[in-house]
Formats: sequence, structure tokens, C-alpha cells
Amino acid sequence: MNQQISTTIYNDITDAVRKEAARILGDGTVTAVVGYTSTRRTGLTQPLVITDAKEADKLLFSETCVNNLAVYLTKAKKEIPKTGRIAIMVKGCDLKALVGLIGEAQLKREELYLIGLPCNGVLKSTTIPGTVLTVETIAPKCCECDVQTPVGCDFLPPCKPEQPELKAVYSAEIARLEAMSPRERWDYWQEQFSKCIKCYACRQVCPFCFCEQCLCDRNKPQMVETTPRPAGNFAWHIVRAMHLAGRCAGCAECERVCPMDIPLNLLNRKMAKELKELYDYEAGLEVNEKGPLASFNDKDDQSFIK
Amino acid sequence: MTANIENSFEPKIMAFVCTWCTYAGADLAGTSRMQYPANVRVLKFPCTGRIDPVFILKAFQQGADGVLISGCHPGDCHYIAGNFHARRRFAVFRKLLEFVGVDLNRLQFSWVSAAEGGKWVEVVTELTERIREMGPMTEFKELALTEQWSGMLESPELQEAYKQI
Amino acid sequence: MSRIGVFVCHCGENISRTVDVEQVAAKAALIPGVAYATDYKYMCSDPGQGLLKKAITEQKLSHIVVAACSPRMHELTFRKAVASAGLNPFLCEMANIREHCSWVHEDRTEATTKAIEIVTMMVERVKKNRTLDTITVPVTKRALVIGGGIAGIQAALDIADAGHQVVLVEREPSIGGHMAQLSETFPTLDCSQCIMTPKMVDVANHPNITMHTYSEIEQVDGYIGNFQVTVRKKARSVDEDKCTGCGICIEKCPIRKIPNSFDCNLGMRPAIYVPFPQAVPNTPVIDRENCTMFKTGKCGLCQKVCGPGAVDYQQQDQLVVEDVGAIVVATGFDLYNISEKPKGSPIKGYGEFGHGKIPDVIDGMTFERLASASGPTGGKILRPSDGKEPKQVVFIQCVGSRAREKGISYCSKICCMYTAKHTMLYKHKVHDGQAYVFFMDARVPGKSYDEFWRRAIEEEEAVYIRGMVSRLYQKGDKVVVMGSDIAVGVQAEIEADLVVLATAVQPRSGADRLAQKLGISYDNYQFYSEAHAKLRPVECATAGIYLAGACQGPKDIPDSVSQASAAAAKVMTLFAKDRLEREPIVAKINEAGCVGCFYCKKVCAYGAVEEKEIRDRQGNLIKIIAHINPGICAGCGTCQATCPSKSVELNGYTDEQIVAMIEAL
Amino acid sequence: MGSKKKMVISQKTMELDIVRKVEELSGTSVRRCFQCGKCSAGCPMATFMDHPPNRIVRLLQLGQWRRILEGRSIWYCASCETCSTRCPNRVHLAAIMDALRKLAWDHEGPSKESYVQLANKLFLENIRTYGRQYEMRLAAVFNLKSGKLLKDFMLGPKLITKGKLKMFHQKNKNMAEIEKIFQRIEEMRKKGEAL
Amino acid sequence: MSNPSYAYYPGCSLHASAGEYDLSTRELFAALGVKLTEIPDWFCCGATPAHNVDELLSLSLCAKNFELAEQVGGDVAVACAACFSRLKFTQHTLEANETKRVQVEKALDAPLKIDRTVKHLLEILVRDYGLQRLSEKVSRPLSGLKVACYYGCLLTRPPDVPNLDCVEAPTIMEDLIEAAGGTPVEWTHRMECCGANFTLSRPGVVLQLSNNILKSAKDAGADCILVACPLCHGNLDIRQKEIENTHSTDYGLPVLYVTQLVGLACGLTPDKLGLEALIVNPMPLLKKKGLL
Repeated sequence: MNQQISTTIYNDITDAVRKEAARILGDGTVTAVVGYTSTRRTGLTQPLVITDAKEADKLLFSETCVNNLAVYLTKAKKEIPKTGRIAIMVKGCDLKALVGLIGEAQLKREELYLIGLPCNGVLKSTTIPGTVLTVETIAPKCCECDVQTPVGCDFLPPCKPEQPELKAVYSAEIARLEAMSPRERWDYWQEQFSKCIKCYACRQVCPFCFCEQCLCDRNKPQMVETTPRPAGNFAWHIVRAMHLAGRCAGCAECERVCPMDIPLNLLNRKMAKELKELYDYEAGLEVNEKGPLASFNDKDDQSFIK
Repeated sequence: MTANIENSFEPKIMAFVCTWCTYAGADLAGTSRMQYPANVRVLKFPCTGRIDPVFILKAFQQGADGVLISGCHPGDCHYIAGNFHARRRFAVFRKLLEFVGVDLNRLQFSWVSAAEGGKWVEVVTELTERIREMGPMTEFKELALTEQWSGMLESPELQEAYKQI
Repeated sequence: MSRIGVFVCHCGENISRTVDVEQVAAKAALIPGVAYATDYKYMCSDPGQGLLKKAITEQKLSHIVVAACSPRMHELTFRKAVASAGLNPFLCEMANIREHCSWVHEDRTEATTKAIEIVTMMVERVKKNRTLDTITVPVTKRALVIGGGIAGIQAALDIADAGHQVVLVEREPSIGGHMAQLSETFPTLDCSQCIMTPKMVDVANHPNITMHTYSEIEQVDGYIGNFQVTVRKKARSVDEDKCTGCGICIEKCPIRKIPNSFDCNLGMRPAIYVPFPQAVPNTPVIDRENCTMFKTGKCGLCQKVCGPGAVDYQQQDQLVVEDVGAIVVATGFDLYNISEKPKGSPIKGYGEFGHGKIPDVIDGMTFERLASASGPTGGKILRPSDGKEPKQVVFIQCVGSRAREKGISYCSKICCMYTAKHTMLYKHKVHDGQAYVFFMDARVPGKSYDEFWRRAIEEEEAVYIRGMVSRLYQKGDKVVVMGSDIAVGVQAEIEADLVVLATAVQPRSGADRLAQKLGISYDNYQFYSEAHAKLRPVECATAGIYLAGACQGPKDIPDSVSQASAAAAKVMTLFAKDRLEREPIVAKINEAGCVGCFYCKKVCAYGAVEEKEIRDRQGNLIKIIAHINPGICAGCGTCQATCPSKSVELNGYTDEQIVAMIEAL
Repeated sequence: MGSKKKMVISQKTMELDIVRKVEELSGTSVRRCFQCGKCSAGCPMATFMDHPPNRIVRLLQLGQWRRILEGRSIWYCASCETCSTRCPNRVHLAAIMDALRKLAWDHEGPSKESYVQLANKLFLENIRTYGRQYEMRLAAVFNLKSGKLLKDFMLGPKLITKGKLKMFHQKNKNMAEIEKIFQRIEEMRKKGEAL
Repeated sequence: MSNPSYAYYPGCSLHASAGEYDLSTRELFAALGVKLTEIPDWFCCGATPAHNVDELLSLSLCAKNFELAEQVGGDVAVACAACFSRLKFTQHTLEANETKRVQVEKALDAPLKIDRTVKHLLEILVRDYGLQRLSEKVSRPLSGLKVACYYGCLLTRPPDVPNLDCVEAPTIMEDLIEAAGGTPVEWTHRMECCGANFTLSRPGVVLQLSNNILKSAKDAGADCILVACPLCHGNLDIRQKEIENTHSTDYGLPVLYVTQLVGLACGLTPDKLGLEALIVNPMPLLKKKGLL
């Protein structure tokens, strides 16, 4: 039942990453490396930016490396040197975000040095130290992961990731909701959204929420009510899902950081599913000149239009 | 217009239309003196491409019982491709609304050209009748009324904090 | 705080009949921000506008809402009035309580309530209106005329004579269009070519006219005053500059048995040809489908015999970009093709006429070629099957036209007259012959038209039979016509030698494709739509594009010519100005908000979005953001709807204005 | 021949309610017709009719249905549907003819064509009792009732020898069904649920 | 490839005056290996008389037959042009017209089951079975046999009902004959009405109309007429002698059913095709053409 998932490769990866980081910082290929390091509270990890080859040994990779570091290249740039090429440790899911950002002119590929991380999956939650990676504790996004080995990186440790059979949590949940009556779905989401306290952690952590001023903060006109009332919450989450449609590649950070445990990624996955069905589009696979909602085909489905 | 008693329910319908085709089509319906229910309020846009999904949301929140979005037929867009972009945008947005439990029967899309006064009348009448059948759009109205935040107090920290208030 | 003025129009009785205008005004007065509200019988009338101006000055009004007809009707009128009273025209909005209210609802209370709500919406909107300054753009005083038929030629000549440059684009190898195919023209029976060919020559010789024949419109960019039109010059395989038009290549071409479409396939032409002797330009074209050289790579005779060495098998299509300020569309018509069996619905098409399989059943244009002195028979009426002179000729009107079951419910307008003409031409050429006409009713309005039709009957002894034909079938060398005479109330059968069908007038094939390139609208039959059926019959809704001739609806020659001249006049009016005022309904970027994701650029169909670098004082690049060129922006607003941070605003349709209206519900 | 007395036209004399009924039954609008006469031109039976097909529609447009029923045209319509097929306005004239015949049938109107009516009646009666057509019986009874005892007597015997007219038939198993259908329809008509 | 099987609706005439049509149909399809299962206890479709005076009845009868057809699998195969036209029309009308649907459901006192595809034998032979495969089956090509293909009126009508070929210029019969090695003739009365409706009530009319048809066929130099409808056959064959007498001419044009002629081409023997049942004896012609 509670089957354990092997994390042995993570040690090899850690070694490989440290060597590579030391090399590229040493020979000046890059000016900084964005990666993970261990926290004081043992067993957990946090993001880290190093600019000196000596610090390379601080880097590591483990099942607790949940963060999507892409944000450190966009709005959380501060710690990062303005000039020069930046190296970044990316899991397959994070890479998809980067690909998207490049497509949206937020990053330039040539200014990045991608250190790929073969991955067996990360933890659902890192609140309790020492949690072991099992089919139970693994993050739901990893259950439907199709990029355990990121492709197109500048460096990739030669490790072969392997996963046991995992049940597709999101697909199942989406199917369950789709089977409901509109009113049932409505009630379900009302209950979820009503929890929202508008802390905007989801927005903060999302690599695609890079706007300098979010339309949901505007008051002339006020498109979305800002107070944490159900009406406002509903609007916020709809707008958010719509803005991420065709862009979100499912790093599920929003869901992870949500203090109220609102299944935010569910909305994103649903949108992704629809875009796949409607326009056979999948986010993050390749750098796209235009996303699905910035392009069209005169043969597009219009069965819903009278 | 009042939406108080069920039997005398008169739906409020908002129509977001493009100025070149559908607005002109609606004008034609007027000049041809065709008749249709008085429930629809027309908002003129330069092009369906200008119509932001948020407006639909806004309309529902402002108490619309139905929303109609209508523009030029594919290929006839006065701005070359605005309606093509709109088509995708709304194809996706309606799926989202459906997923969060909005009954799509309240949301109608159509192509009505400047020559199709008759079609405009048909679309509006049909939608009005349908929504009259369905009754008022209660969901958003309920939302607007619910005030208190029903956050759960399960985690010990929160419990603690709450006691101290 | 704004001081809004609301002016409710009765429009005579058009509005006040169903809408209680006094009440609307009264209610409007109560809306916060409204300083003055009144109603008047005709707001658009001179006194009405006077009232408006007076109120603006006396009441110190800051914004105006005129509740009257559709903005598409009078927005301009009122904005002008407002401007003349010293207010920015874009602070004036119209509430459409006629087309969208009084005309479409009967119940007075319902209509009134709705009118009030519409007014409220517009008041809330106008509060958010900002003053805008009209954009002025330069006008390229050069016109494009699409189509080299009589309409196109007339328009081109008029504009050129006014001293402006004209580019004339024609799909066929020669200009002239259908009129060049006609024999004689009603109601005067003067020879078509005699009046047409001189005009064609004038075009060729006119210093201000550039001709692109055998060419098609590839792409249209820009806007009124500043169009960039890409023209595809199809490869003629003959160099127009070198060719002297001696015609030796045509003589020598060994392939001679290709049906000549100009002669409705009655005559034959070689593989290198000019469609007809008086063609302009008189430069041959190689029909690559049928040329041995292109099929097998052997022959090359024409090249050998061509003195100036004009024949060029390697010639490619070339794309020419023309900058013009105005476009006249004159693409003309085609005739309904009864030999086609339309796909889909089994009832369409003319199976009962054998889908045109019977050789001696021809259409009107074919008869014109038979009757034309320069035609394949040298003007003798000889029937296609055996070349005999037909003694009994049956003409059938309304074939395709006025038959919604055939997909065409309109009247083709010219058939009654040209059929009458045909009976005369026939009588003049075959004195002992008899012409019969099956018709429903004669639609012959127009100067000395009815007289013409009567003459066909009374003097030229054509027998008109009121009633339609059910079926045609071959019987020996005759075509049996199963008709009826509804006046007598019995069936009428005629064994004819030749049957001529007055087939319907349809827009030129591909009319829809061209319309989509031009961004103009067309009706269900693909006839191009004018901006206003009565008051703007030659303009398109799209500024800077005008209509001439049958592309807008069935027309005879006089009508086409007059509309062509009208269109030309419109173009000259436009060219009378050096700069053109454009509505400032364009998008602009909020530079603070823009993060340079360039979604706006991705969705802009006009390429109006450019990249702009933002640098700090030291000149270090901070960010690259979007910038919109107001000259190019057409104002569709797709960028704004797409922009994630809403850092684009479309003037006149800002989120504030729209949300204000929604919230007014 | 149809009556030649002049038409006095007024809202009263134009009995449009009946015309609407015809339109409902036939599912086609007579107002679409603009009298091009194509129907009459192609009608194989026109020569037998007093009112040519196009005039039938014209008379309906004027609400003069009695003139039609007085005439014999509708009983000469062969239901070949040539008119409907070629009508430029999709006036389904064949269906209108059906409707008119039904009208006459209900009204037991002054029909010049008792023969056709009789034949039809028998035909349906036949279905009601046997579920299928048995030409022999049909013919025999028809001749009996129409008093044309000798009609087709040439054919009869020949056909029998050729086995074309069977004298006896196995009855349809579920005849009850058919009977019920007839009854239910009569019921509906009584209740006015159907025309 | 295996052939689909069909629910066979012969129609009244095939069980009486047109027995040979029934026989030849069964034999031919057996020979082609196409299974026909007769709909048990089918009713008369009401034919022209019913819709002539009582459309509701006509619709109900046809609807009832659809219901009965449910007991047998496959598309509904119809032999008689009149039945074919009625069944198609019923389907079309009841799908389009709500009120009529309700009325008919009342009359049947059962929900409608009318979604079965209705096909005329011609369609089955030409489309489903296919001309290619058919021509392969031809062992005795109808070489030199000039055939006037007679469609009559009902085969492709009413116009607004999707039917088996172009309303005005069908070619399906000609195609079939060519596949069987015969030569279709161009003639003028392919689609004129024979007056079937009046066989009983006004033979005078029938004699006139049918005479035109026979004459036109003769003028076109046809050896025989091909029909796909028992009613047409009734008039052209059974009444031919009578027509000749009244118009004092002599046509002697054998009138054969589609299935008979095709059957012949496929090598079936006259007795299996009920040729002897024809009034105008085809044997001399067939012998002359070496088809026996």
C-alpha cells in the first residue's frame, strides 16, 4: 500500500550538480547558479543563489526540493546579478515554466544555463521534516509527470529516474467534477473558494504572474473585488485560471503554497485538458511564438456558436 | 424590470456585440420593424476581439440572468481576425465557467451579420425564452449576499489566534 | 463633478410613439451627474442641434448623451454639433432608443423602461469618456480600381482626368469586361464595341493610368488614405514592353482548337492568344495548360517567330506593391451556370433543362456572341449543334432569378430588357424567323425602356407568353419546350430550333475572397454591401473603399456607368484634402504597467505594435515594452482583451467605460 | 367546368380560414406562389383539369376554395409531384392537392369525381379489413359499386391465369392493430386534436 | 466481403399482381448472396389513396410499418416506388413536423421508431452491393439489348426528401443496365407519370399517359422498358394491349422489372424470374438477343 519510492539517484544527482556548478562558476560560463540547499531544520531544503565556485557544495537535490526556481529569474530577481548568464537547477516541471517564459519574452535562452534534474518526484508537503517519499506522500503533480528527465538542458546528470505505477489524481478529480450537475460543481467550488483569504501566495509563487500590476489590484475600474468575500474570491480564481490557460505547465506551486488548501492546480489542469482537446496544445513542450490564445485557425471549433 | 416573483420573472440579458456586424444587424431589425422581447441591453464594442472574459463575469455579478456575445461571421471580421481570436478565447472561457458550475445555457454566442436582422431577433428571442424558462441566475446573487468568511479553524495556530481576538 | 446633458429625441413619432420620452428625460435628470435633461421632436434637425449647442453653453455642460437613433446614423452629426459648441466631440455619446428600442417593442411601459436603462448606461459611460484629439493622417492621392469592365474603366478615366494617378487591375488578359462581349445595347441598339473600344484605348493611352491586366489582388494593408495593395501579375509568358502586338505568334501557334471563353466557347483560339481582336493591351498570353511547350518542353515556335523576342517561357508571377489612398471595387458579375449540377441539395440546378446538356440550349451571353459582328459566326445567328439558322427561337426569362429554390430569390433586373433586345436582333437577322418569350412579368422601368419592350412585341412581332417552362427535351433536331400560358390557362408546347435562357446575374466568382482581403461586407449572395442603402449607395462601410457596377447588385450599363462616376467623385472628394482626420479610436500602452510579454503584438492583425526600449538616466536598458503606432492601429481592441495586465487601453472603449455600463445594469 | 360567375372580393368572401387549414395540412404556404405557371406547364394531367394547377393556388390565395371543390381538377391530380419538384418557390402543390381532397372528403363536398373518391374509400376500407390491398376484390367491388360491371372484364380472367389476381388471401396476423389505428385517428378527430 | 442483410418490405402489389417482381427479387438477391428477411405481417403503406385523402392515416400506416421493421435487422429494402416514396416521406415529415409526430404517436399509441434507413432495391444493387461487384457476377451480358429505363414519378420524389438520385436527371437505372452489359437509350419520357393513381377509377387517363410513354420509348428505338415499380408495370405491361387497341398501334414492348433483367444477366433461368407472368411476352425478344 504505502509503497516507498526510490530516491537513491538524488545523491548521484547532487554530486553531479555540485561538480558542474563549480566548473561553470569557475570558468566564468555563468555568473550565478540558482539552486537548492538544505535548511537549518534538517531534512528540508530552500532556494539558494551562489556566485562563487566554492559555495557549490551547498547545492543539493532531494525529494524536498519542491520549489519552482523559475520565479527567481523573473519577479524575484533581486538576489540575482543583473549581468551575465545564469545557471538554474530545473526539474522537468520547472523547465516547462521556463520554456513558457522564454516564449513570452521574459527570459532569453542564451542567458540561461540549464542544469536538468532527473526526478522520481517530490513531496506533497514539506511541513513535517523527515517525511519519506511514498506513493502516498508524493506530490499529485508527480503522479501525472511526463518529464521525469528534462530535455534540452545544458547539463543533465546521467541518472535514470524510475517511478512505480501511480494513480492520476488530477484526471480522476476532474472526471469526478465533470460528472456532477452544474449546481453541484458550483457548490463544490464555492466551498473551496470561500476558504480563500486573498493572501495572493498563489500569485506570488506563480512564475507566470509576472505582471508588474495585476488587473485584480486595479480600482479604476475595479474588475475584481479585492476583499476576501466569496464574490471577490470567485472572480479572482476565475480570472487567475483564465490568465494561466494555455500558459500554466503544472508546477502546482500555487496549490502547494495555498494556506487554505484550495485545489488551485485542478483549475489549471482542467484548462490544460480543454486546450489539448480543442487545439491539441500542451504548454511548456517547446518555445512557442504564439500561445493557443494568441493564435487561431479558421477551422477552429465553433459548434458552440449559433 | 423586476425579477421578484417567479411567474412574472423577466430576465435581464446583456448583449456584447461588435459594432460592424451584430450591432448593425440589430439596427436592421429595427429599421425592418421586427419585434423581440425587451429584455436585452446591448453594449457596443468595436469587435468581439475587444470583449474581455472578465466582462462576462462582471455582467453575471451585476445581476444579468444571461449574456449574449455576438459578432461577425468568420472571415467577415472588419478587423481581419478579431472574431477568430474571440472564438478561441470564449471556447476556453465557457469551459472554465462550466467547470465551476455556471449553466452554459445562460451564455450564448452567435455570429450575426449586418444583413441578418432576422437572425438577431431569432437569437435574442430564443435566449430570452430559454432563460425565462430557467428562472433567475441565483448563483452569483447568492454570492454577492454571502458576507462572512467561512475559513476553517482546524489548524491549532488558527484556533489559538481566534481565541485571543 | 461632471455636468451631463441628456437630450431625448422624439424622432417625429418614431420614438415617442412607443417610448414615453418625457418620462425618459425626467428619469434621466435624476441620475447623479446629470445637470440638464430635456426632450425634443427632432434632435438632428437644425433647431434641435441649436437647442443642444445653446444648452452646452448656458448650462456649462461637460458631457452629452443624445438619446435618439443608432449612432451609426447620427453620431457624427451630434459630435460635430457638440464640437461647434466648444466641447470635445468624444464627450458626446448616443443612446440608441430607436432601432434598439422604440422600433422593436410594442409595449409602451416595457419600451420606456428599456429606454431609461439604455440612457442610464450611456450616462454612466459618458462620465468615463476622456477628451480625445482626432488623428490626422496624410492622404496618398492615388486610386486603385479593381476590375476593368465598363464600370472600372469609367471610374478610372474620371479619376485620372481629375489629375490623379490611377492603378487599374484586371483579372483577364484584356480590359473590357462583359460589355466588350455584347453585340448591341438596349434601348438604343447601338453597337457595344463601337462605344466600348474607344474607352478601352483611352485607358491604355491615359498618362495617369497604370494598367495591371491578367493580375489579381493578393493582399490589402493599411487604411483610408494609406492603403498598401499587393498585386499579383500573373505570368503572361510574353514581355509586355517588348511585344509589338504584331500577332505572328498567334498565327503560327500549332495548337488551335482551344474553346475561346470570350466567345462562350463557341469559337476556337490558339494556345498563345489575345481574347479578342480589339483587346487592350494587345499583348498575347500563353495559356500554359494547353501549350505544348509547357506540357512537353517541345515546340517553342512562338518564341522563334517573335521578332522582338518578347516570348519568355521562364516568366514568373510577380508581386507589385501599390500605395493608394482610395479603392474602387468594380468586379462585376457572372451568369448563373445552368450546366452545373450544384452539390448538396438535389433540387438546385436545372435538371429539368437537362443541366444544359442539350447543345441548342444556350444562355444570353452566348446569344450575344452569336449576334455580335465580331463573334465566331460573324454576326450570323447559327445554332451550335449543326450550324443551321434557327427559325423558331424560344427565349426563357427568369432562369435562376426569382427562384428561391435555385438559391436566388432576387430579380436580375437586366434580363427583361436584353431578352426584348435579343428578339429584335434575331428578327433583324432572320426575317422569316419567329421569336417566342416565356416570361412571368416584364420588369422594364427606366427611360424609354417600356417603349423598347413594347416595340419588340408590336413592331418586331415577338410572341410573349406569360408562363414558365417546366421542361426542355431534345426530340430529333428540335428542342421541345413544355410551357404554359397562364392567361389562357392551357399548356403551351413549342418545338424550337434554339432556346435562349436569360440566366441570373451573380457576383463574380471569388467575390467573397476579395471582400475578405479588403475587409468589406457582402450579402448572402456575395454582392458587396453599401454603407447605406439610400444615402451612401457607393461607399463601403470600410472607409476609403467604394463600389461601382454589378458587384454591388444587378445593373445595366447606364446604371453601372453612373455609379462608377459617382464612386470616382467620392474618390476625388477624398483627394481634395491633403490630410485626413481619423477617429482617435486607437489603442495605447500604459508604459508603467507593460512587462513586454508582447501578447498584444501576437494578436495584432495590422502589425501596429512595435518594440520600445525603456532606459534609465544612465541609459541602462530597464525593459523592452510594447508601443502602438496610432497611424496603423485600426482600433479593434483585441490587444486589450488579450493583455494579461491590461496595460493597453483602447480609446473610446476603455475598461472603465465598459465596466461603468455593465455596472449601470 | 369551374363556375364562371364573377368573384365579389371582400374579407367575407375570401374564406381564408379554410385556406389556412389547407396550408396547415399541406405544410406549405400559398402566399409564396407568384403565379409563374411552371406547375401547369409540367403537369401531365393539366389537359384533363378545368382549373390548371397554378389557378388552384391562385383561387386559394383569393380564398375561393369552393370554386376549386366545385371543379374537378383535384380529382385529376395524379400525385406525380412534378409541380412540387419544379416550383421555384417551393409551394408543395401536390400536398395542397392532398389537403384539398381531404377537405372535399370531409365536407362530402359537391365532387365531380365520385369515382376517384369511391376508389380511395374502398382502398382504405380494404386496408382496414385486410391490412393489405387485394386488387381482385378491389376491382370487383369497385366495378359493382360504380355500376361498371364490364369494365376491365377483358383483363380479369387473363390476370387470373397469369396468377396476377389471387382469389384468396391469408389474413394479416395483427389486424387488430390496424383497426385500433383507424379508431384512434377517428377519436382524435372527434376530440379535434387532429385535422 | 460479407453483404449486409435487409428487412424486406415487398408491398401489396408484390404479393398480388406483381408476384414476378417479388419472385425475381428474392431469387436475384439470393444469387448475389444478399439476405432479405420479409418484415412479418407488414401493412399496406396506404399508397397514394391514403395520403390523397387522409395524410395522418398515411403517416400512421407507414410509421406502423417502421415499428414492425424493428423485429428484423438491417436497412429496410423496398421494391415498390410508391411504398418507397411514402416511407421516405413519412420519415422526413415526422422528423421535421412536431405536431404531426405527436398525432401519429397518438394514433399508434407508441413512441415513434422511424430511424431505420429506407433503401430502394436499386440503391442496394447499385450502391450497397456495387456496380463493380455486380458486373463481375454478370455471366450473360445483355449485349445489344436497347433498354428504355423508366423511372416514373415517385422514385425520386418528393423533391425535398433526400432520395436515391438527382430529382431531375437520375442515372441510377442506366448505370445498372450498363453494368449488366445492356445499352440504355436516350428518351424523353423517362420521368413522366403513367397515371397509376387512376388505374381503377379512370383507365381512360391511364391509357393516354401510358401511351405517350410507350410511344416515346418506341421512337427512341428501345427493345424493352425497364421498371422498378409494380404500378408503372401494371399500366405499361398489363394494359399495353388495351393501349395498342385504343390507339390502334402496335408496340409489343416487353416491360421487365429491374430484378428480372439483372437476374437474367446474372444467369438466372426464366422460371426463377417469373418471366412467363409478363403479359407482353418477352421470350421472343430475349431469344433474338441470345439471352436465353
